[in-house]
Amino acid sequence: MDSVAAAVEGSDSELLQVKDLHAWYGESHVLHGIDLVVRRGECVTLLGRNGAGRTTTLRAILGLTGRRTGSIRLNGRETIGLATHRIARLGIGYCPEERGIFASLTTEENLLLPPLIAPGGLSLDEIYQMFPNLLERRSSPGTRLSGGEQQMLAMARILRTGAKLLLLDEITEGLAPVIVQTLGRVIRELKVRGFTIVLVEQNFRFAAPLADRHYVIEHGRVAEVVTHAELGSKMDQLQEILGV
Amino acid sequence: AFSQAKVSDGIVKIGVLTDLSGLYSDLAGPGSVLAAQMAIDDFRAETKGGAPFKIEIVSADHLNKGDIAANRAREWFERDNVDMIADLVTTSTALAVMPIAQKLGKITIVSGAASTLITNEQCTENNVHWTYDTYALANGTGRAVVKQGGDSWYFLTADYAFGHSLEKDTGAVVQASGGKVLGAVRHPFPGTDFSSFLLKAQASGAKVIGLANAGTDTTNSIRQASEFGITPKQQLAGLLMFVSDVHSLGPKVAGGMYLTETFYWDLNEQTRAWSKRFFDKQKRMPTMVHAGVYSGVLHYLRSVAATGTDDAKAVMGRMRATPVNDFFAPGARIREDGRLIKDAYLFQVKTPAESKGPWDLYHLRQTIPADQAWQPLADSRCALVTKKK
Amino acid sequence: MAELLGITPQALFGQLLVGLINGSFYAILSLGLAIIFGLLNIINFTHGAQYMMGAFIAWIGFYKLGEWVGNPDLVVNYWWSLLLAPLAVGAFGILIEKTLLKRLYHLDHLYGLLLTFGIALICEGLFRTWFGISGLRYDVPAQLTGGQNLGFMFMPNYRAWVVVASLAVCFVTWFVIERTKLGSYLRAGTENPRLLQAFGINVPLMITLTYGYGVALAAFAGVLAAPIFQVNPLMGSNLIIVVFAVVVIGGMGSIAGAIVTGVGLGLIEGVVKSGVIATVIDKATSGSPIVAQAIYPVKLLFQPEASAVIIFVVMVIVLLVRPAGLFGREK
Amino acid sequence: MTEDLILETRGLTKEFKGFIAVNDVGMRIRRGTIHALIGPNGAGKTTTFNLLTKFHAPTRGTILFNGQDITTEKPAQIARRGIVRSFQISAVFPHLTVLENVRIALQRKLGLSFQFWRSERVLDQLNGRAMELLDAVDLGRFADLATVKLPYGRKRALEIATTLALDPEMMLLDEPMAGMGHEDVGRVTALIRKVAANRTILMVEHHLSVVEELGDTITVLARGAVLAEGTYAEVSSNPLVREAYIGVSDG
Amino acid sequence: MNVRVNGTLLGIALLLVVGLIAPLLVYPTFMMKVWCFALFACAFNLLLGYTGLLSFGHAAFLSVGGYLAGHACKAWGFTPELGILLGTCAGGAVGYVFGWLAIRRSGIYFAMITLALSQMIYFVWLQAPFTGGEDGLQGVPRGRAFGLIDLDNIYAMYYFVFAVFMAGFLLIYRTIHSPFGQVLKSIRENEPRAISLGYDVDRFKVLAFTLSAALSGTAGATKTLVFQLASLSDAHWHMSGEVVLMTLLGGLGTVFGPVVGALLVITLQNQLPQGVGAWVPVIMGSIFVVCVTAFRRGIVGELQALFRR
Ligand SMILES: Nc1ncnc2c1ncn2[C@@H]1O[C@H](COP(=O)(O)OP(=O)(O)OP(=O)(O)O)[C@@H](O)[C@H]1O
Ligand SMILES: Nc1ncnc2c1ncn2[C@@H]1O[C@H](COP(=O)(O)OP(=O)(O)OP(=O)(O)O)[C@@H](O)[C@H]1O
Ligand SMILES: [Mg+2]
Ligand SMILES: [Mg+2]
Repeated sequence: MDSVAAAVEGSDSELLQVKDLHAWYGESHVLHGIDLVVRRGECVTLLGRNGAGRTTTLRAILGLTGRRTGSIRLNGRETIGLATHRIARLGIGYCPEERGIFASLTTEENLLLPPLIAPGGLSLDEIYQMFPNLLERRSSPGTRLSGGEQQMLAMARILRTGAKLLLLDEITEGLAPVIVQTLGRVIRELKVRGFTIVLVEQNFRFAAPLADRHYVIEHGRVAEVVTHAELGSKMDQLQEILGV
Repeated sequence: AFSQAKVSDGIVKIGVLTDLSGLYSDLAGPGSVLAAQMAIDDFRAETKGGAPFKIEIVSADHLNKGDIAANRAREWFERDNVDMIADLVTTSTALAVMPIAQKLGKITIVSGAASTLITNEQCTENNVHWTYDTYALANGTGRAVVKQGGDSWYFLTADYAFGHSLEKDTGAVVQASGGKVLGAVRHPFPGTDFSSFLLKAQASGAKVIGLANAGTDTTNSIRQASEFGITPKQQLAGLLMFVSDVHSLGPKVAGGMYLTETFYWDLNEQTRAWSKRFFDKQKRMPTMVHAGVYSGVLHYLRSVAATGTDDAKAVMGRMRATPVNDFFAPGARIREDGRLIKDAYLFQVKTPAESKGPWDLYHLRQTIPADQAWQPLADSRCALVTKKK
Repeated sequence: MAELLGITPQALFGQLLVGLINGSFYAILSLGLAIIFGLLNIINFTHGAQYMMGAFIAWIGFYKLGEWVGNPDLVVNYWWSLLLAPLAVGAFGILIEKTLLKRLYHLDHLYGLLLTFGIALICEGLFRTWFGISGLRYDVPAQLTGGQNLGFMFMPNYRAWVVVASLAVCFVTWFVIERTKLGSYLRAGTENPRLLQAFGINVPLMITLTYGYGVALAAFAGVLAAPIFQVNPLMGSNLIIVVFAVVVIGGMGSIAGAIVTGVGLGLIEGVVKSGVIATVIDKATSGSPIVAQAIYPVKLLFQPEASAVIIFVVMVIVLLVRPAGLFGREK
Repeated sequence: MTEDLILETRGLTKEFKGFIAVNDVGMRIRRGTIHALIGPNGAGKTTTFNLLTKFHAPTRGTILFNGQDITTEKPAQIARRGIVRSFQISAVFPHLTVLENVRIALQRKLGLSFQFWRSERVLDQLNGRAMELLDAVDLGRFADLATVKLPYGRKRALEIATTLALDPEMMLLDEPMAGMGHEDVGRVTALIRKVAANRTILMVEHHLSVVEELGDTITVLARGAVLAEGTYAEVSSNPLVREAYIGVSDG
Repeated sequence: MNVRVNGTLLGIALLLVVGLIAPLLVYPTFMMKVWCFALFACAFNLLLGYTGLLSFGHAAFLSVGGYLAGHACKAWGFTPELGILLGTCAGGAVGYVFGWLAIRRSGIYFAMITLALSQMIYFVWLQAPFTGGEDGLQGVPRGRAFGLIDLDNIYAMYYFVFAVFMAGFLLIYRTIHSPFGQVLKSIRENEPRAISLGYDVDRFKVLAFTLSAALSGTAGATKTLVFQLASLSDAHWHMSGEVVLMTLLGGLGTVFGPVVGALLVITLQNQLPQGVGAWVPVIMGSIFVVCVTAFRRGIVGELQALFRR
């Protein structure tokens, strides 16, 4: 039912629309005019070399960088002037590159931490089913988990909140291949459930089959947009830019 | 006989070095500066047509710290040609400034500081200890309290030189008058909570708890003693209390206590007249320190005028040779060790029923004559005295 | 038994009770510091000044406010002060946070220490110029005058109230932080405020209110202290360094730790002040002068006069044995 | 028993409050090889590293380095013995220049680091060697740049150069490729191969292609214990390993 | 690089000229005080500016140097240079112990621990038999430097103090630019990495702390000779705050900043107390607030930034 609703809405509206986004860290100008569009229920990836500005794009959407200019519309609403927590409340779940697990909270407290911002999130049981490791270590302090376990936790906790737009940064980093496969399945399932996903990935082989569209970022600009269908024909070009 | 040329640069410059902002600013501080100014005014009036030399006054805050006092004194003497420094509220500042003055040929008139060190081990030729000292306090209050039946003592002592010396002096007096000293507890300085020390004093069972401390330490101890129900079962003796402390405690808390001072505004016609002038400007009654500063400065100026020079040796000689003549210390003399010898007074604080106004605080219980009030010269440890012997 | 130790039980228990009272001040102040440190990562050097301001506001409300506003009948009594002074000082704290501290979050935390040190100097200096330094009297509220004869000592009612009130406030604070959702936000915000905000929580507001609350705790302690100690511009700066040592001993790891350490150290001070330990050492070594000689420096530390340093000594020992503090988390 | 072992662990165990993270691990690392440590998340790889470099104390077991028991030594001692680790998060001195970063590492051997009365010019003698190392990782032209300004992959390269400056007998690399772009992965792999000549490397890595290419011996950990050991081919065909780690349909 | 070195040389030359002619223009005792505090601030800067350790208890070392040198000169008849040497060593020794204890924690904790330890020293001075407690150690003789130069002559004393300052200053300058200084910088930047390179970081920190404390002891000893007394205010935590202020105001981590800062703060203190009394802490506090919020590079730091542009 969810997916039907998503499909209906998705047909007419763009969930996220970024125009001419510039962002700075202190003095250094990192994003030089990013443009991208994500429709409801889509999965898009941001590809690029290290330091190209993909993480910064996600952070800028949430207002976590220093100064930023341009336009970021969520559901048609301009958010560039809003404080971070207000933007998040509009329905964004963010899984940061550095994971950001809280040491003073247990695994379960970490899971329960992000407030529910909309109905329709996964239940705790569903989450534990998805990531059995977490169930086993549920009462252990968050940062005592292994690197990979922390990665799962970071991903899992935003699924509960009901946020429909997920910004996922390098979620496969440091994960065992088995888990990476699991994550692939999770993302497919999320898409089916109507989540919209922006994925920053190094692991092109992971991202390629999942995404509807790929944005290639270079020096803080969108250098190329490749749709799923064009993937075959543009492979060479991608290879050159990304060194895949 | 006066020749202007003998006064260095034609100006007699008086520095009032005092506590302008701290713990003792009420009992000395701005009031001391005012008192010095009043002395200058009165001296000018005396010499009619204005003084035969220019008089200037400077003042500074020594923040009760020896180093700051020494620093400032050195600067005043070396750079600004100050001739005499008055007040010096804490023992530490007095002891820091005295040797500098001695070395540079200048004069100090200590009013605020209490320790008998000033006229004993650390005495100097160019210094007068004007107003009071721990010996006189101990002698007055200690003896009186023993006489009233308070013959077993326990001390609550501020843990530094001044407190130690007050404790020692009082203990000696108590024993000499037939009392017993059961012990002492020393509290950190400045103290905040005295309850635990008071409890020890209470446990000692002594009839009298002697407060060998000063300022807020004393007032705090007194209030907490009443809070813990120690008074009135046991009696407190404030060994160094100024009228300003009693004023802030109020007769309700302090009523009935004995204390020794060398001055009280309501002693006689002259003291009342002078104090009223002081009160009009300062909105508080003068303490003995204020009166002492006035008296010292006036005596100094008269001696300068009489000798026609501001040379320390000459002026000091003159100061020692002539008796003081004012409301504070009529007829008093300066002893070899630098001690001003005058009467002291034993007071008892009025109870709320007896007190008729915010500053009506003391009954005069006894005048301690000058020859009994101070440490006998025979006991002196001052080199100026012992050398002669 | 205490009699055997050469000291009456009265004296010992009396000192312990006094220690408990001091301990509750340590607890409530170190708790405030710990909360602020937790979320803002700043050691609030102004804490002592804010404690002092709490006391002063109570004093002003009682003795001066009426005069100032030209209505001598207006008196803010103790109980209202207990509520209003924390609010006022808390508001002042919020102002500081909003205007000054806020600018420092992206910098090394040491700047926060320096800034609050500067503010402490200013506050103290201002109150010194306005009110002098000789200390002002604040009377115990009528409802709490007098005391109970506990047999071994006379316990002033007011002091008993101080212990009860401060421990109650500490407990409530502990409960909120350790046992509620709000508390888990606080703990998370302590570690990574930006991320917490990215989850949709209004972290800047949380930080502001936390600082306000921590400061209000200090002011609350100040009002409690006013009738015990004189109201004095320097009352806080003398206390705050001891509280810093308490914080180092407890470690900032846990709220409960701050409370327990505070109370515990107050009691230790009490024991030292009673002289019990020094007496015990005397007794134990009375047989052999050589041992007595050898142990003399140790004994010095337990002389009643040494109560001012005993907390620092404990701090050194704790640092040697458990650098992270008794309740601190190892990093 | 004729193998030339540089590092050996016997019964190495680490418990965290009742949770056994590393369980009775015996590893034998031969001199001059690249030894890879792989395993599922939470298997205890990082913990093993921490035990070897003394960032944690083992609960039980011994660690032998060149036949000597080093179980109770301190981190800095371990480093001076010639075991140097890299961090999972990049570790450079951001406000020193690239050259100075390397020189700090070279400087220790000179033995004058406590000499606060000498001019820093005595350090210029190290510049040549430092440049050599930088050139080896292709950073020569950045020598005078402040290190903050380097992109991520180059920082990793710098870190390796710094580590090499210590001329360690043994290098421990924890996920050297984590977060690295593909072009960097290739370069760093080549770099590791290059520096592996005449030293021993122990690495944790999740990029199987890298493990395949570099690893002479591979130890697979699972749930704190050794699951399998052998060459890549042996290990990757082990069904237990496939199930626990690699997954069914990789590639 | 070259420009910077020349700038430093120029600065040192300027310092020398100012130092040599100052007593002709300004009251010499005032300048002696400035040099003592400048040395103190430079020593402090070695620790905070170049090692990244904020000690909030540096007053302890100033007072250790001051009291011991004072006592030695007064009671044991030490010559001034021996007194200063003793003060230096004593400051260093106490600094070693403090450092050894305090490095167990870092950051803010470090600051709080040093503060608490220095408060302990304060109580020691309060109680110790030879310090005169609240009264201070009074009447320290200036004596004859090297048995020859009579320091009761104000100019002789001045140049003696200036020489001590310059020696300390140059030593600090050298330390910053030594192999040791390089390691300190790397520790400040990334401590775990420095450990993993095999540096026993704690020993470096302790040595830096000891050096800084020893030079603070030098400053304290010299100050005692200048004023002929040592007092508790040297050990009070306000003094520790003051040295932070001097360093911050002048420019943290700059060679000349602490000197400029000391000059300003001392001038301010000397000008203000006449009449304004309790406003001194208010003004000092305000400077702190301004420095921290708006002016973090300090005067020298801002000037450098200006020139580099
Ligand atoms: N906090 C920061 N301060 C200053 N510069 C930063 C900061 N974070 C990132 N940068 C710089 O911004 C640029 C873009 O960084 P970003 O993290 O967005 O890259 P990325 O594409 O996500 O690469 P990566 O694969 O390293 O995550 C880089 O050059 C980086 O050095
Ligand atoms: N300090 C600690 N306290 C408690 N448990 C810990 C601690 N450190 C690690 N663990 C637990 O030990 C297990 C092994 O952790 P370790 O970090 O060694 O895994 P790993 O093999 O490196 O995994 P990954 O590949 O995900 O980084 C994990 O389950 C983790 O939760
Ligand atoms: Mg990134
Ligand atoms: Mg790991």
